Amino acid sequence: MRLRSFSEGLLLPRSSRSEPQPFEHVPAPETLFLPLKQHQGAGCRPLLKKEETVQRGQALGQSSETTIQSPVTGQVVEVDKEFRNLYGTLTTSLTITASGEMEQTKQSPAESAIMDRILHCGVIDSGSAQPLLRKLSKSQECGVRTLIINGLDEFFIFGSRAALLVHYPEQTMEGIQILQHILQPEVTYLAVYEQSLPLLREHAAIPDSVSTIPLRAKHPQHKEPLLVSALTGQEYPLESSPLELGIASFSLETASTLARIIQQNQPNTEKPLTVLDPEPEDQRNLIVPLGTPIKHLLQYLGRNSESVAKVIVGGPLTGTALSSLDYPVTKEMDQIHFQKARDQIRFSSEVCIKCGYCVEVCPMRLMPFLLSGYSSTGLVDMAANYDIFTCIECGCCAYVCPVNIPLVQWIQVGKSRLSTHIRNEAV
Amino acid sequence: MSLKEFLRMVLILTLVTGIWGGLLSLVKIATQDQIEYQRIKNIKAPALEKAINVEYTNDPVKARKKIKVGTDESGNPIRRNVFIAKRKGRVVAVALEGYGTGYGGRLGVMVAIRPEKRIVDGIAVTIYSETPGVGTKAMKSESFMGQFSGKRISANFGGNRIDAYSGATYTSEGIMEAVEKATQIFSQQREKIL
Amino acid sequence: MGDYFLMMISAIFANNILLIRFLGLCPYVGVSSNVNGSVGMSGAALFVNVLASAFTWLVYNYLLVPFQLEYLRTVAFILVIASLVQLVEIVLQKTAPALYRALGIYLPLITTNCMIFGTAVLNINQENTFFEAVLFAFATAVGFSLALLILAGLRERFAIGKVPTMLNGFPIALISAGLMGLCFQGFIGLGQ
Amino acid sequence: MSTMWQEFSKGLWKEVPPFRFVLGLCPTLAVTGKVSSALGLGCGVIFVLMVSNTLISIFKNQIPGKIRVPVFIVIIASAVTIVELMMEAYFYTLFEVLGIWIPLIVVNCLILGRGEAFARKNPVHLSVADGLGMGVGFTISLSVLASFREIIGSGTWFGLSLLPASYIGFELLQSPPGAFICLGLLLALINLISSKMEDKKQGC
Amino acid sequence: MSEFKLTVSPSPHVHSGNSLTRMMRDFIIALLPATIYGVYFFGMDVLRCVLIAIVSAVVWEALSQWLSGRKLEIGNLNTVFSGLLLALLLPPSLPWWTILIGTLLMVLLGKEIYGGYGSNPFNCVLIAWVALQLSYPDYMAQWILPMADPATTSTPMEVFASQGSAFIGEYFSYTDLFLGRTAGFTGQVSALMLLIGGSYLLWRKTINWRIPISYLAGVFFFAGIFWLLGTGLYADPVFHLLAGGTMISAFFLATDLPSSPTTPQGMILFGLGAGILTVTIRTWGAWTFGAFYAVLIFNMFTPFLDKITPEVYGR
Amino acid sequence: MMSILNAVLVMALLGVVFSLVLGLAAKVFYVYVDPRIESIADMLPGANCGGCGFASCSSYAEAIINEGVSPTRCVAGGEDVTQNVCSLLGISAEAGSRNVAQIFCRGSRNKALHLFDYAGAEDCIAAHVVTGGDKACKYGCLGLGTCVRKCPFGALSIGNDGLPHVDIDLCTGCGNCVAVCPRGIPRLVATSQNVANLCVSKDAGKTVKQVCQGGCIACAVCTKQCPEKAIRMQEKLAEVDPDKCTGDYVCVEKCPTGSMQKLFTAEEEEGTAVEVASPTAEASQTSEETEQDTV
Ligand SMILES: Cc1cc2nc3c(=O)[nH]c(=O)nc-3n(C[C@H](O)[C@H](O)[C@H](O)COP(=O)(O)O)c2cc1C
Ligand SMILES: Cc1cc2nc3c(=O)[nH]c(=O)nc-3n(C[C@H](O)[C@H](O)[C@H](O)COP(=O)(O)O)c2cc1C
Ligand SMILES: Cc1cc2nc3c(=O)[nH]c(=O)nc-3n(C[C@H](O)[C@H](O)[C@H](O)COP(=O)(O)O)c2cc1C
Ligand SMILES: Cc1cc2nc3c(=O)[nH]c(=O)nc-3n(C[C@H](O)[C@H](O)[C@H](O)CO)c2cc1C
Ligand code: SF4
Ligand code: SF4
Ligand code: SF4
Ligand code: SF4
Ligand code: FES
Repeated sequence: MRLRSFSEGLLLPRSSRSEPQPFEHVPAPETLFLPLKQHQGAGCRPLLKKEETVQRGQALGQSSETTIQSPVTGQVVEVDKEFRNLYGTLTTSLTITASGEMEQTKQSPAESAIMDRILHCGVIDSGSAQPLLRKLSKSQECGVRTLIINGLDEFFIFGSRAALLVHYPEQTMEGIQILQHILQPEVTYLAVYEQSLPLLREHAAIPDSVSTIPLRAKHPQHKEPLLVSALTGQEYPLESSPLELGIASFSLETASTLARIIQQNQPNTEKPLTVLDPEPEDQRNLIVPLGTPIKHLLQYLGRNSESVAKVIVGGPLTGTALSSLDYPVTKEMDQIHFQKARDQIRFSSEVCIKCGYCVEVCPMRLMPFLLSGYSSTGLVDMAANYDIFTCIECGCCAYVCPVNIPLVQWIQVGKSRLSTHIRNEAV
Repeated sequence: MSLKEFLRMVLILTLVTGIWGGLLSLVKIATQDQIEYQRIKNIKAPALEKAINVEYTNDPVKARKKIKVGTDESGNPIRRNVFIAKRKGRVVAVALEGYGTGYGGRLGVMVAIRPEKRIVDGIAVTIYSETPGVGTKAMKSESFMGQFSGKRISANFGGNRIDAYSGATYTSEGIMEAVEKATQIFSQQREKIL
Repeated sequence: MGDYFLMMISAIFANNILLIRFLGLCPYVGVSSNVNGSVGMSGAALFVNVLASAFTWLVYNYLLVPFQLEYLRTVAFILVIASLVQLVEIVLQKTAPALYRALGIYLPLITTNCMIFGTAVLNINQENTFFEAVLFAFATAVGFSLALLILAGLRERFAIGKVPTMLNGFPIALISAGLMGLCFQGFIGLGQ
Repeated sequence: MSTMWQEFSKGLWKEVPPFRFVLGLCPTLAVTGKVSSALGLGCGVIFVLMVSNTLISIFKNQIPGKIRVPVFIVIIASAVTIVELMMEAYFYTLFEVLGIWIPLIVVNCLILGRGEAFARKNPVHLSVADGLGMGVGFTISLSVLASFREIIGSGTWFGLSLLPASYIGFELLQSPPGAFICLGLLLALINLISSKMEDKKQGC
Repeated sequence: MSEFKLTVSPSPHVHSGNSLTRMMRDFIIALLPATIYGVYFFGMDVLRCVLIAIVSAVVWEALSQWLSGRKLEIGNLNTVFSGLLLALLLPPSLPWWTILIGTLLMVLLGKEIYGGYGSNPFNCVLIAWVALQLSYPDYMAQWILPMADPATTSTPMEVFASQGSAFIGEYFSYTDLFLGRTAGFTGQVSALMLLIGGSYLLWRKTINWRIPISYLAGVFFFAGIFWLLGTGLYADPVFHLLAGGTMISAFFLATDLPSSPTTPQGMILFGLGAGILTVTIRTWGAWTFGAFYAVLIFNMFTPFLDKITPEVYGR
Repeated sequence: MMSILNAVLVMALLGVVFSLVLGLAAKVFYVYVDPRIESIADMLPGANCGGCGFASCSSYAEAIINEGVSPTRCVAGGEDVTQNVCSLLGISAEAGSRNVAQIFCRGSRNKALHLFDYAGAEDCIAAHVVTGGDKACKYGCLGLGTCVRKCPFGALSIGNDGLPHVDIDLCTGCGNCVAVCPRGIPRLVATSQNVANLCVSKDAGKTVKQVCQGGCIACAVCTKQCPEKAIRMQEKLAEVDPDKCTGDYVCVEKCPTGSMQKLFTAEEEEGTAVEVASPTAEASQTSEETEQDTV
């Protein structure tokens, strides 16, 4: 069978292992920070005040679409209204000290409907960071003919999603079936890298209704537009959505979480993460309580915080660098990379040599060097002519650029200038 | 725009163009002769100098004559300049142009003739459109161009043995044709010219 | 037929009006800073060049030659061209405002464009027939447009480079035009 | 008098064509292969500029606006025709070398530009000074460019050999592309000089 | 405030490690077979040319960057490569001062006035080559052919242009052309050596296959059509591939990064167009080295070819 | 004689024909245009050189009237033309005092709190958009010198305090720096103004204190102490009314953080502009000075 994929992009580095690491459970720290916006859309309303006590699983904040639950039993010690999240948005954050004894988990009120359970456990679709409730109801409205379960990790062949498949196969398959039950698709694809397929066959009993599709291990195969085109051969303009083609894609982790909260009646307060430990370069799969500060994670790994120069949330090609080690683990995170000073990429202010390597790798078939060039010189209208908004910021272009131009940053600047009109009047 | 304004406009432009037309024609008349002399002098003089090998003391361009060599399709006469070189008042050479067809088109050749000996004194190409490096090589070649000097003018000038320049046969033939035509004119109108 | 083809090839490439014959350079460096402006200028130049060549050919051969007034060529031609451009401008402004907006702004620039006048004079010097004159004018303007568009394409790219300040603008445009001239030397021999 | 001098001298550096006004480029590039032809064309331009500026300035109030450009152009073209005829009669070699560029003086943007921009709005004496200044500036610019091209391009100046006989001319500068390149470099140089001069002024 | 701080930078956070220096090193390595063969075939004069060209190019670039107060960029080997490539496009006997002029033009007109390598719209090596060709045509056509009688010291393309295709075979065999036993520019004569270098570049993926392959295809098929139409009048396509700088154009000149298109379609059109124009100039134009002119001419169209982007995702 | 007559008649004929045609065409195809456009087009040199960025003088004239383009862009006409056009449009020529840029941030390297090391494009807009800037103060100058590169007159330079400095002799008040700065730090100020509060932070005083020692903490000492009552608090910032200010500098003396500053006095503040490092030193680091904007 010919492997499906797209023709540009980057081949992923070969994995030194032949199967994903098992998960390790990271114990909850004493102090946790819980921002009330860990998803796309409006942040949650805080439900607790300073000094109030809280039970594990109790809702800390709630909005019409999602909920944030407490991972520990303890006390709210601070309510910071000016917490700045990863994307620069201000939100409220609760600081909680754990009281040590892990009391009975607070049960969510109504277990009747699946949708209620999804709302009360605050499930968000990892990857797109959309509240699952919103995504599901939209999908139901449009009618889903093709359901895609995205089992691909960014950058790693055997990351946390592959680990979920191999180490929690029943739970994951149950989750997929719940999604099928809700959406009633005609076809369901489970997308995995070709290397995972034999492991999957070995560990999991794949239902007949799910076709497993091996894909070439390429970056950014895990991104929705490329997944859709690889599996279905269809493409859609980025300003619309695959739902218009009757296609919905959900992360495999979402399926697994669904199974956990519905089948096992657990609160949604933990996050499976792939962490890249810099020394020796080693990849670990962790399950971390939400709100755990990154500093604590480093301690768990046995690393001195001074030895780390950069912390990247998300994959190394698309992730965001954190400015502080106090930042907590949130539902938006899939991976955390710790980088040492010597491994850092050095961007330059050199001029583009028009080698076209960036054009060659761009999965969206754009002209990154022109987008970046016109954005950096303020000629954003030219950049718009070259479809700057189709860029998915996958980072392939800057990865290959031989003169280290921060292409993605300039493209982000161009998009921002075009949408906010901070224009730089061309002289 | 009123009618008066309109008329004024027309009048002014007409006046301006008319007056300038008149003025320019005056300048033209004043410079006419000088221009004709300059033209002939500058276009033909170098060729004349090359073609006439005997010594002379006058300005052959000033001492030029116009002769009729035929008529064109509409019956107007075609005239051609004949340049006359003199030493101590005596005609030593006359020069006139003949035309032939080379590789690239029309070829003009100034042919100097020593009337008393009835031989060709020398030749020089005046106009051509031959390939640079091919045809032009022939024109610059002393061994080819020199062959004409001393050839007798007779009714059968073409009978003279002239070796074509190798690699530029068409050019050679064009030059030969031109020389032949010039000598023919000279033979036919010898009296008028002298 | 073949001759006409060769003449056009020659006028467009080997004897390009801008790069080899040096005619029409002011708008060439003036308007070539972006592709859109160059397209407008090219259209206007094409239209006026053909029209002007036709009119001047008629004036020369049916007015000046019969009265032996060839020396008034300069005055007559420029009068024809200036009036023609102004006329086209006036008519377009009223009858086709959209076209006027697209082309009209380039029309005044064309009155003193050496290309138009130069083509008219070259037509006389080369003793072209009426048909040849029109064809030559057309090919010449195509050559103009080609060189203009190419330069505009290059200049749009300089915007994302780092041209030193002292060379920015006209100097770099001229030097690039020179290098384009070097390229056009490659066409020598074609069309002859 | 000082204003006349001002009008004259601005054409020599501050607004020197074609370097400051990028106008009249065609002849600037076409005739600067040899200094003699640059100077010859320059003289023609000076004459035409003087005539047109003078006449336009004298008759500025009589010419209706609608036909201003045609009238100016007729005046300029006539002056050009006079130059053409005179040159053919008395400087034939130059006439041959310049060829089509003599009638093309008529479309030299500089001349109509000065008529429109200056002579139309100023008294006669200033217009004369302006025309002379611009003309002289233009001629000097052309000669400078031509000197550069001729000396390096063929080792001669006004046709006289300046460099040793073994010198082989740098033919590129004599060719059309070289003309563009030289002018571009010269413009850059002038930019550099004037920005250095600005700096100095600020420094004092 | 020297407390510990994290670094924040935009994504991506990893890099391929590719660099301009590495690419230029590849190009230089790829030129070595042709260079070594040139020295072997034409003698030490070639070594002299190469050294003068490289050293002078580096000096000119250093000087111009120092004078204009820019960062020195000699270290990226780009100038070394350009100098070497120019040297390979010169006849072995070229006087030293001509080489100096050539490298000066290459560095100044070709690159520095545009702000350095990358912003130049034309292949700087070809700019210098054309300038020398126009300025010193006699020096640029001083062919030497060791181990042969002087009468045949014309390049194969010159033989074709002056005597027609029928005579080519009398002077050169295909083997001669392929191995490089003909007169010509130092590095251009041996198709084999250039193929070796070109294959190295393709294997290293330093150049995209589209330009060289479509260029060679353009030459081959266009020449082939005319060869089939008018046998005897036109040279055969294999001759066009092996002689007259086709190979060096395909792998080293047409693939010059800043001056060639970046989109797949653009590259193919660029290659085909330049290939067709190469044959056109050789057959009907004034130049035997039509290959170089054709590439230079197509440099002008690069911005337009780059507008032919591959279909953007979803459009 | 005949030839003179011929010349006069033929030329006159051409004159009549063309003036008639043009005149008639102008009548038949009459279109109304704003008379000011014609007057401006009249004033412009008519050289159609394209230097203003428009294809012809008349299209520039049209743009001045219809699109409000600045009347100062004609390069061929020089100052006279600009002056004439300005007076026609009723734009006053400035008198006495002129506007120059001033930098409204005093968060130098050792005064402002920096949260992280920034390593991306050396450009303020890029840093602002993508990382939000390395300063704890989200209003402060990022010091990456985008304004410096944008200034066409070389009037700005980044000092060793990490802030831009204006050379007021070189500044023409063109406003390019104002337009380009993502944080609105450079502002145009009349040279007649005595003092200004060089801070733009709208944060509460407590926050400002935490993040920057040079910022305005909205303590309102200046508003109370100013004898002329020329200072008001607006959005947690002290605003000076230059018309009321008499220049006795009480506010400057009383300001606890030094946010209120004397303007245009000879004495230079700490952290004057430094010379750009020598090229070799520059080669070792990525320096913003080597990056040039070529729009
Ligand atoms: C940078 C440079 C450029 C030179 N350019 C030329 C030139 O363009 N033409 C030339 O004839 N000599 C030029 N020379 C001078 C040569 O050194 C000298 O003239 C040449 O070797 C003549 O020697 P020959 O008479 O043996 O040919 C140049 C020298 C240098 C250093
Ligand atoms: C004959 C030869 C064959 C090579 N083949 C390969 C190859 O197939 N793939 C490869 O990645 N490197 C190959 N290399 C090594 C490359 O030259 C280079 O060292 C390698 O790509 C790693 O380069 P880097 O460390 O700079 O990334 C080969 C080298 C030689 C000399
Ligand atoms: C890469 C390459 C290297 C060559 N090296 C040699 C060599 O070292 N010695 C040699 O005699 N021929 C070598 N040749 C072949 C020569 O080009 C030529 O065929 C050979 O000198 C035969 O010449 P002959 O017929 O005069 O003997 C080489 C060819 C190539 C393509
Ligand atoms: C491009 C080209 C140009 C030529 N130019 C000339 C020429 O100027 N004069 C000429 O006699 N033959 C010319 N020939 C023809 C060719 O040299 C012919 O073989 C010889 O003329 C025969 O002696 C030319 C042929 C070609 C292909
Ligand atoms: S332009 Fe955008 S989509 Fe294309 S490679 Fe770069 S980041 Fe990815
Ligand atoms: S990879 Fe970098 S240098 Fe190459 S074209 Fe893209 S931006 Fe330019
Ligand atoms: S003033 Fe603005 S543009 Fe200038 S350095 Fe500061 S933040 Fe950057
Ligand atoms: S950009 Fe303009 S306003 Fe700002 S400092 Fe420079 S000259 Fe002054
Ligand atoms: S002089 Fe201006 S277009 Fe020729």
